[in-house]
Amino acid sequence: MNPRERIARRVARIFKDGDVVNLGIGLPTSVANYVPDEVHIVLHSENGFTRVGPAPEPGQEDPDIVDAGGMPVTILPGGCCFDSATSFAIIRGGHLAATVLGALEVDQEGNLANWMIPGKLVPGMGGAMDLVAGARKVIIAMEHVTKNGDPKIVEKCDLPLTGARKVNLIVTELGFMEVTPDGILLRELAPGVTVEEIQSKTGATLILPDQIGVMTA
Amino acid sequence: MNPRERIARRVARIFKDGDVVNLGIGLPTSVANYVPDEVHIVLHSENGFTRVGPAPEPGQEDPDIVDAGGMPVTILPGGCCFDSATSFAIIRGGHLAATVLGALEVDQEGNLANWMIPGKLVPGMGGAMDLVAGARKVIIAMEHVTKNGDPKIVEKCDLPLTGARKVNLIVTELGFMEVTPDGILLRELAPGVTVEEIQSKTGATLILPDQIGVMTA
Amino acid sequence: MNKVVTMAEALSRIKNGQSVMIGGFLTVGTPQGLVDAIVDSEIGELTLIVNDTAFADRGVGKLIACDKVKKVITSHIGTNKITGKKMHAGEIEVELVPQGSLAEKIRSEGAGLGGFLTPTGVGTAVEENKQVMEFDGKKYILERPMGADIALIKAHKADTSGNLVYRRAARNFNPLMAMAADLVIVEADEIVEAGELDPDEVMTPCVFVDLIVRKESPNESA
Amino acid sequence: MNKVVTMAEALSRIKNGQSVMIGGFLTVGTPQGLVDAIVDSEIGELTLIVNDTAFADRGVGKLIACDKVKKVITSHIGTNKITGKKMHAGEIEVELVPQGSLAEKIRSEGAGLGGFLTPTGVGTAVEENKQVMEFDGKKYILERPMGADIALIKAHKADTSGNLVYRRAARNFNPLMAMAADLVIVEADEIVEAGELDPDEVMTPCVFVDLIVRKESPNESA
Repeated sequence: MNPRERIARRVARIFKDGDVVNLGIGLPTSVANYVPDEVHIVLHSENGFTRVGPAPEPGQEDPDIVDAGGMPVTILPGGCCFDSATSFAIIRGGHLAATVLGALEVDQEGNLANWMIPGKLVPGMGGAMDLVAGARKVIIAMEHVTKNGDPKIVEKCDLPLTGARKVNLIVTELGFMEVTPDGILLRELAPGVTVEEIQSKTGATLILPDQIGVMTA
Repeated sequence: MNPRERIARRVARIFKDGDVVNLGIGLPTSVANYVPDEVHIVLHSENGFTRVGPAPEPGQEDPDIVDAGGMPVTILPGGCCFDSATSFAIIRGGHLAATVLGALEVDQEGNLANWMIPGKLVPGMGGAMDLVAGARKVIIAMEHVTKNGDPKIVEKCDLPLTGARKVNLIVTELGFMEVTPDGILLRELAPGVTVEEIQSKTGATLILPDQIGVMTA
Repeated sequence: MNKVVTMAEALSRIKNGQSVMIGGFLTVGTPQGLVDAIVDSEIGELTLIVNDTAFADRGVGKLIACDKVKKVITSHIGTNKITGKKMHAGEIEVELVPQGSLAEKIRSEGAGLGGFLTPTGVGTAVEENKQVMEFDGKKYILERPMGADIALIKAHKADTSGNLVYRRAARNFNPLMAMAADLVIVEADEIVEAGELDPDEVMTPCVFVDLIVRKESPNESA
Repeated sequence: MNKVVTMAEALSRIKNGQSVMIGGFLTVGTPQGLVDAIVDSEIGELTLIVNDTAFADRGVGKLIACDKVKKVITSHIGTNKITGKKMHAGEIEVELVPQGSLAEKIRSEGAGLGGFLTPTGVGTAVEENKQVMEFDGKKYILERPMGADIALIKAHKADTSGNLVYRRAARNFNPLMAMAADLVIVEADEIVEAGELDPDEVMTPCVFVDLIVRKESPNESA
């Protein structure tokens, strides 16, 4: 299984039946493919509708129904549309059980940086700052290290923050971690990954519980 | 012509074609009956719709279509419905050309009192404070004196205010007045009314222009 | 997820002493079945958040007439003589809020805001004990958000997942209150299956709604 | 009052150097006919207020690519490489605002509020030079309202008096911007007579709308 699928599959098992969830662009979007059949979540798209469905059959695209990344999607039965103020009222008002986002950096205090690299890449925050501020649970889904092999989980973020002390869970291809008041707790390790390996690729000291679970896919 | 009809008829001639207008309960509501045929105004009802129409034929009442006083009305073609937040966004956001309200007291600074008499009558402000704060023009339509013959136009309001320095025009059965930075300017007198009479029934000194018009009905 | 329950189930979720927002303007858009069920219940000591207190024998006013309410936050009590009487007798606390500020305070809670600045009430008793801020020579009162334990909502149509449609002037405070309470209970004239409402027709998204009861027809309640 | 005008009439009301809000999310819900008319006009030096700068060759992004814009206030520029290039070259000023705060700032202007308190951006660069207030241990940024000289709106249906209906995700910022500009110009797929829309179907009340142009079909524009 490729790393990104492993991450998406683990995130997909976090949700409870009835949860309203917003998935960020990229890897987080793929989480929707792996939600267990018995768990019915309501996917919220910040550009203005609920119950995001799968991509339509080729030729069946509706130009007015795309996700926040501009990709053609569908609206499932029971979905509805709203303006951007209502969409962000849902986000900011605590009506989302969870949001899943990628990260450039996340640190042991739960700080998140994912919207700009000064002098290099400034795409803008889009809806990310609102999602981080408003969702009841902030889940980071990302590959554990950068393309250069540098840790993305650090003691203290260097990059400009998207939100301060808001991250709850971090899922990478190596493990499943929880941000606690004391630091980052390693709850599960992916099969074949050792504590030494994940720690060596992490910029913050991981807290090790008595029992570390297996991060099944 | 009775005094209230004279007042309503004069107020009705203030509006321009296309004006969006909110009329208060009571005498102000009757203004709608006298708007000239060539002037098309859009009546806003703060309980949530535009293009308030006349009362329906007996037996044709729709229980969901009443004005802000609870009286059965109709919605004219081109009308639409909205929630209370949008309704007051229209009011507060300067989207009303005018509001017409009654008064307990109005003073020469343009202060208005019309929502309570301490220890006696406390109906509440309803939407009046928002209307006074938000409408581009605040028009007071009322009988010139109280039932006891006391002036309602005064130097300084005694009663708790609905809005501070917001009144633009005052129309009574005796005359048509404008609140200016210098005080209340008498622009028109009703037929047969003298300056002496209106001044004697007014608690503030009226400013007299060179030419005082006739307040035709 | 089917959110439709019986009136008894819905009622069992409302507790003594809770704060309850109820939609409606006078009697239009009031979930009268839910109100009447509370009237007939043991529930009391409520803090009511309503646009107005309607009439002593109709609308939310019945709750005040039958002593279910210790405090009411509202914009207007003039149509219900019993509210004024009880207020003057010290039997009920009344907090008056301008209608637009009340609507916006409720929306503000639902939208996760910490409050808003409004010109409404500047220079009046409404600004007492509140922060006033000035920008570009214009003064604003800082109004804080207002939520509740329970919201009782009247919809024209609901689907089983909680999407709502209102009708004409019965919309009023309902969509706002549906955003601002911990538990949102809807009384609907008509309940349809999820998917039967067009996505553009829905006025309150299902994400705000917890429970739905069907309005009883006069026949059923007899 | 019939608000329908020609594209030329609408365009004549937009002046050099004005601030212009344009609805749309990427290209969905963008009034592309109005955007293209500005691209082909002498109008320039605009301050643009948009959710995102779309693409260099589609959506509002064309205005940036063809040098019509001196400043853009937006939440995201990542899809339009030219925006970033011009920003780094100092040819365009970019002000980034969180998407929810941008929506709420525009609504705030339209609703006559002086601003609002939001938790979004607390502890980030967004709070620089802004007032931060704390209530019950939670911090909020005071965001001020944002209006514009002109709003360009895309509707699915309009009636001749200016009531608007949007479709699916093409709603986005359109209803908010329609409240917040001195002059509101709508491009509609379809225009019907006043009275043909059901009062409950309307999403933007006519009171916000000044002018309506009909979207040209590919045939007509050829």
